Amino acid sequence: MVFPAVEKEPAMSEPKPLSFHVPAPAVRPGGTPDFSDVKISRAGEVERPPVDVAPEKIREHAFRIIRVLDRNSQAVGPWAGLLSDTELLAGLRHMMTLRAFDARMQMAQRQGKTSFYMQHMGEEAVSCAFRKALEPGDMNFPTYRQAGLLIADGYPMLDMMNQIYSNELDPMKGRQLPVMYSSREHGFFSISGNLATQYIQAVGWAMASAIKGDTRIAAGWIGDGSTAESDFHAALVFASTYKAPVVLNIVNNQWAISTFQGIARGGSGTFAARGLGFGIPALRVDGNDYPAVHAVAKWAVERARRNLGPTLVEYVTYRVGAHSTSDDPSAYRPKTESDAWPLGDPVLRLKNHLIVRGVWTEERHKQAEAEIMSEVIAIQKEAESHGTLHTGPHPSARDMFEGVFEEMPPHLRRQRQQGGV
Amino acid sequence: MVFPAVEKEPAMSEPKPLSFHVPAPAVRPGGTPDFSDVKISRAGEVERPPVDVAPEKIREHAFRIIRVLDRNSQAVGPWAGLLSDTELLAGLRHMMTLRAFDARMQMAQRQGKTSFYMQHMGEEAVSCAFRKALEPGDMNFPTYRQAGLLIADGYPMLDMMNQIYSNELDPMKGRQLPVMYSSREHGFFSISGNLATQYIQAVGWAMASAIKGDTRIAAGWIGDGSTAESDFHAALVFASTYKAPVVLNIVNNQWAISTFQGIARGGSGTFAARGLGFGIPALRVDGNDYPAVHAVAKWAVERARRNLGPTLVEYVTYRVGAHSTSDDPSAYRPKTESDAWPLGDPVLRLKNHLIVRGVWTEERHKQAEAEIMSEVIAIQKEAESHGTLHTGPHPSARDMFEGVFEEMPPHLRRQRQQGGV
Amino acid sequence: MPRKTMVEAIRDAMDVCMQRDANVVVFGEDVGYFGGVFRCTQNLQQKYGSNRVFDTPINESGIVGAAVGMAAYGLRPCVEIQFADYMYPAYDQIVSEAARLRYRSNGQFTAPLVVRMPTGGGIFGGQTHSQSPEALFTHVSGLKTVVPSNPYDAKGLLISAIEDNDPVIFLEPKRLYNGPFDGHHERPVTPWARHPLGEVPDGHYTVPLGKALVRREGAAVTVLAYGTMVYVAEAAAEETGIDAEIIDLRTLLPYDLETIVASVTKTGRCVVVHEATLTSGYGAELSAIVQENCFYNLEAPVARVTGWDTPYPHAQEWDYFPGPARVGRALKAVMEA
Amino acid sequence: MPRKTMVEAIRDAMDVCMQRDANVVVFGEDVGYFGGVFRCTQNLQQKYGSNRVFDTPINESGIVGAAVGMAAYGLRPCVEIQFADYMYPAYDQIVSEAARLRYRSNGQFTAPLVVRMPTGGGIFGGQTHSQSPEALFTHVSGLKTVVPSNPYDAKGLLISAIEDNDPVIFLEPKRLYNGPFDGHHERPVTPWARHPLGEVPDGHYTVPLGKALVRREGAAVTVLAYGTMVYVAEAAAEETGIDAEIIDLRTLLPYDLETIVASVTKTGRCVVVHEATLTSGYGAELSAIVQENCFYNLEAPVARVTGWDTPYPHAQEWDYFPGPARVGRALKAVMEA
Ligand SMILES: Cc1ncc(C[n+]2csc(CCOP(=O)(O)OP(=O)(O)O)c2C)c(N)n1
Ligand SMILES: Cc1ncc(C[n+]2csc(CCOP(=O)(O)OP(=O)(O)O)c2C)c(N)n1
Ligand SMILES: [Mg+2]
Ligand SMILES: [Mg+2]
Repeated sequence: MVFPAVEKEPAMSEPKPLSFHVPAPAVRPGGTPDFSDVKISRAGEVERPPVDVAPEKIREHAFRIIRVLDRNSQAVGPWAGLLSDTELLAGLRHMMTLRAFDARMQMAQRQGKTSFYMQHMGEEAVSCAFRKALEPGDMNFPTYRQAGLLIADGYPMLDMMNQIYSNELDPMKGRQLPVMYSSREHGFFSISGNLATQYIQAVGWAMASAIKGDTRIAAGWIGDGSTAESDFHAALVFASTYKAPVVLNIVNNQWAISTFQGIARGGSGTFAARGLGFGIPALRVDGNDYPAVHAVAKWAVERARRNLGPTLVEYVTYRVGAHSTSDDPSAYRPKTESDAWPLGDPVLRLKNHLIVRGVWTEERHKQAEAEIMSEVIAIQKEAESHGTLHTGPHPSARDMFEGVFEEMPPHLRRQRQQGGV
Repeated sequence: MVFPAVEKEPAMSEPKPLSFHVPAPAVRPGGTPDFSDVKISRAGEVERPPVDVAPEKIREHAFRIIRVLDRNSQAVGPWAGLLSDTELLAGLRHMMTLRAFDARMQMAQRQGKTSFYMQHMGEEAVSCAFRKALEPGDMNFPTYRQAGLLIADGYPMLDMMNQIYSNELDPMKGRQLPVMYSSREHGFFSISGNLATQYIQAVGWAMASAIKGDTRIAAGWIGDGSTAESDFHAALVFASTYKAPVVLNIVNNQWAISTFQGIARGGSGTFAARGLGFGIPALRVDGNDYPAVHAVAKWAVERARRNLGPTLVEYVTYRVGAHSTSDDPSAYRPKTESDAWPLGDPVLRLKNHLIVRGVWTEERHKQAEAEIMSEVIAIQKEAESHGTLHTGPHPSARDMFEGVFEEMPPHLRRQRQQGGV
Repeated sequence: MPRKTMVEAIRDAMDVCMQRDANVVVFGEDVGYFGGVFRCTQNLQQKYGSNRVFDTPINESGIVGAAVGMAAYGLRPCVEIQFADYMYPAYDQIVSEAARLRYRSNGQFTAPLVVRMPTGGGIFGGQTHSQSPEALFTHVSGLKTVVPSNPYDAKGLLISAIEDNDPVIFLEPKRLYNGPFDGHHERPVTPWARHPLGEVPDGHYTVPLGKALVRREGAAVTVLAYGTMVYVAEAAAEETGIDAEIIDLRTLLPYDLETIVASVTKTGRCVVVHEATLTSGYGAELSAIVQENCFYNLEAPVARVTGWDTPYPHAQEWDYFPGPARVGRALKAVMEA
Repeated sequence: MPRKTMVEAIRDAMDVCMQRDANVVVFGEDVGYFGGVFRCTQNLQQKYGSNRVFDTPINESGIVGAAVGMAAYGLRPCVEIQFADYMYPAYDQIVSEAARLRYRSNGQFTAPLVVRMPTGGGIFGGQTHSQSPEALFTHVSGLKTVVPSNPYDAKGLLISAIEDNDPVIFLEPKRLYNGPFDGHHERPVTPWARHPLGEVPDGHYTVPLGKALVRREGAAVTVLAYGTMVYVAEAAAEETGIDAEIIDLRTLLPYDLETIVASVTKTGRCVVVHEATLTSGYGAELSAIVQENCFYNLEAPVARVTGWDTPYPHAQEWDYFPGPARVGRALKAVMEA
């Protein structure tokens, strides 16, 4: 053979044993909450690029936090000033309504009136402010923690409660879990319950709108933990390839049931950073800052509407409550962690801003709280008059057999007969 | 109510209709090949960071191409100089062997001796050079286009051919397709055929090694088109979170069957860029440049071995042949596209480099070509003496029933009896 | 009447639907410019533009997930999974999303989409190009599952599927693309051009979902088959001389109980055949419903002839494939029982 | 003997295996620090460290895919999918990878892993916390599928599964975690502490895979059941006074044909019960094998009582769940047939 033999290389000096790395949160129950690793930009600090900016020009936006409301409850910087007083007051009302609704439904579940509930405590600004950046006809593909989209759009709370109670007026006929709402009219796609599956569906819906030369856009929603799911990738790949007119929202509320965000995020620094690998502009925003959420949402929505393609938005917020009524967070995080959360409470922050603006007072706030609560209670009474999961009346067993297909096929008709309904 | 009514905003000026964007390659059959959009760094130009560099410091590496061999066939720059003449000559021999092997097996398929074959033409440097950066015990999770890993590690070509022919000596007993090799001994994990599934398995294997305090590392392999698969995401998420000692290789040969790389890549610029969203260092390398591939592989392997975590490496190369024997690329790309490919041919480039180094000549190359071909033909004859798919003998029907489980369960024993074997 | 291969018939079905309904869109891996690895979508992009016929990234979950979103918007996506063996990454989108969307949203949103996929063996495709996963769909409430066995049906059923308002899984026996195949792999291939079922009318017609067809009348034993196995069963009947009635199911869900029961009531015997592995295959359901509905007519146990419970092998293709000899043995056994 | 809930028994099995074999590792969503949403892995991380018990990102394909890689390396991963309803994203890794690895590599690489998942209904979990997807596993060659019905079996079977050298799908009927459940949802829950099968020996013991158990002897009719339905069947037998022989299958694949055939041969009648939807459910396979093997002994058609062919509803949980009344009606019908 014409090739010389390769002499055996001297053995590499014995490498050290590998070790396994599992990220862990800074503090566990018993410890003192510590968010000192959360890097928070000053309000007004992060620049507002033109909507047609080249994605690679704003890579650093994926590592900062766009904020409008400062410590003194003033709205500052390039993202401020989009909303009128009346609009801000409406935003406050939506958030307060969602909070009151949550409180009542949480309690109703504890009373055995339904099987399950999931609240939004601390995250109200995200869905309430986002909804106001959309136009009628746009479509959200929400998770179970965006009921603010419905409330801020005026979906009847009675319908929400009827579904939560699976009662005789349940718009989903008792088939779907509580909180897994659906309203085509209000641009709220049927929630699945399987994480991340709907992110790519949002992209598909947006592609369809582009295919048809429509002007409507879509918004996908996902939690921090769920960005780890593979359909997140499918969504980003398709959105990037087809420049779909979609806003891809990540609600980073720091927790995925018991798992802190570091498990899903790994070494990326932020969730917004995931966009960098796709050439998708990625912004982070203070999710507890109503005007900031709205302004960033508007920016992203405008990009989509102008056919400039997808935008990834990470809302930095905190899940103050339990994951769901099946969960007790004191088992995995300090009880007082939410108090230490550096971005505060979205309702309080907007309230204070409105007071500073001179259009709101502590007294009116108290009064509004009471009014909202009694409205919610009145609706709840009405809903309960149509039944709860515990007491009924419910949608019928007949309803259970309907709607699997447009027309009931013979085998299902036979089964319904067997079932005696 | 205490809140003022929101006045209806004046309707936004009617937006323009959206339009749908589908990426298309610059040229199709009939056109003149054009790679002017492929940005190619000069040889020696891209810096060589220390292996413990912070990923965010080398983001730009994801958009450039590490190259060693320049136009004059000299090895230049910070990534040059790792391999001795003998090692380079061995590399040349491996690539030439793979090419000869491919030629014969491609022809054998055309002659009906097997069902299917996939060649490596143009991509030989990637797997041949990578293998030499690994240590014994390390594990590759290859795709169907990395047979160079086996050839460069001395796996018997006879076994490869026996499998391709599904003959009586087929090490996989006729159960697996041709080219879907497996060799634990040679650090070559059983190829699945389902795209991307093995990328996350490589991460799992690497995690296991770290869990056990072992020193062995893993390498995952994927094609440009297959990075779109969801398991690619699973792999990057897990690798990023657990800092797994794994090298994640992307072989960008510009095509996924008939689909040009723009469909999978979307707006990201490069495939290496996918790593940016995970805080995983990402490098691109000239995949047709043997010393460059080897140097980058060494760098990534060292990172893994020193427990510094995963590295993503994109090998920029070109699939000169058809996707497989079932495919005819002239239906979707210009016939002469491969001639226009700006990174040349890996065998030719290494050959010329060795000539420039004074350790090789045109004559010796011709002689080596002839010698290698006659060796391959001799082995092929031997393999064929044990059967081909067309003529047999094959592994038996009994073999078909074995190995589904460690022990054959009763229902399968009954089926085997029914099958009369 | 024009003769078409099954590939041409399938393409024609999409063409007809795209012509009639601007909401029909077609996409998948390699289906755009190239026209699909089996060429089922050839020239459709040229004809309808890349707005309606386009290549996708290699992500089956993305293909079906995007289709669900598009269908909810109002389009009628007809997507291709390159091989049924590669549908697993899309299984969640099919099972958890497409199949349940109408139900869980009480009809507010629906998923009128078709997922086409080449299925079955006989082409030396090994483990990853030969599978028959129909039972994984028939178990899922909310899906319809179709398996045509010839060009005429393929076109008519695919048009029905595209026009259907629910998600349809459309399994194309790839061994039949170019001609019928009775399992006699050693014999030359008959092209569809020489087979009466290769006659495919131009333009729009439908074959209804949920209706089986008696392909061969007989009095002695009923054979329940679909796809490639229809021809294998025919060959077995010819070769054994047994007067078998062969039913081509065509739609596996909803299935045509009436036709099945009428035949077995008449013959008193039943053999179920399919390529998929035995255990928990669709044949189990057929066997169960036959004995539930025809128990007192049965003169022998319902027999199943299927692929073995192993992954699909490469070299042993013809040991695995339930060819006419095995089906013939089962027919005889059932007649003698 | 110590009494344990099923959750405790399952945890104990993992504990015993981790103690004996340093290669056993446990991971999944929320299984690390928190110990799992059903607390099946509680305290294991504390005991064995986060090197061996850890939380994962929410990616089921990643969980099983990483487990396949680890198993190929030499570990014995025992992973949790939070609900069986969420296994679909992992289905490809289970079917195409874990199940076929030994076969396709001719034994060079194997996948000795266990995928645990809570399954079944009865907890008002709606469409996404109630499914019983066992038939989707029993159709796949290369997988073993286990469904325990009580703490004793759960521990013994899980130890067998972890020690097995092939991939095992371990389905845990979540409605049984805290006590047996016979479908009488209006009655108070019996805890395992008051049930003899709550007696769980300490330390290592196994219940072999592939062996069924006659839970109740009887002469009139055989009931084939597993998981929660074992108790429903018992209640139905008591309430109808029918002398039913109830077989708890325990392992669905490989199944225990001998025990099944012996019983049906004796009784001449058979009712198959499961929670999963009817069509192409595992009951179809049971029905098929019973009539294939006991045809001449059968005095009535094999009947199936199952969940309906709809997604699992929320409000209509007890209309959907095949409770003792429905099973009782089937028993009577079979006796009268
Ligand atoms: C595919 C799938 N896997 C697992 C679950 C169970 N699960 C429900 S919510 C949840 C955590 C989600 O966390 P995150 O995405 O951060 O959303 P958040 O609840 O914080 O809003 C998990 C694991 C599921 N619903 N679907
Ligand atoms: C899950 C899955 N989907 C589809 C296929 C069919 N298929 C085989 S190779 C291929 C193209 C892969 O392209 P790329 O990843 O670029 O690798 P290359 O062939 O260029 O090396 C496709 C679509 C498959 N094998 N597996
Ligand atoms: Mg979260
Ligand atoms: Mg490629």
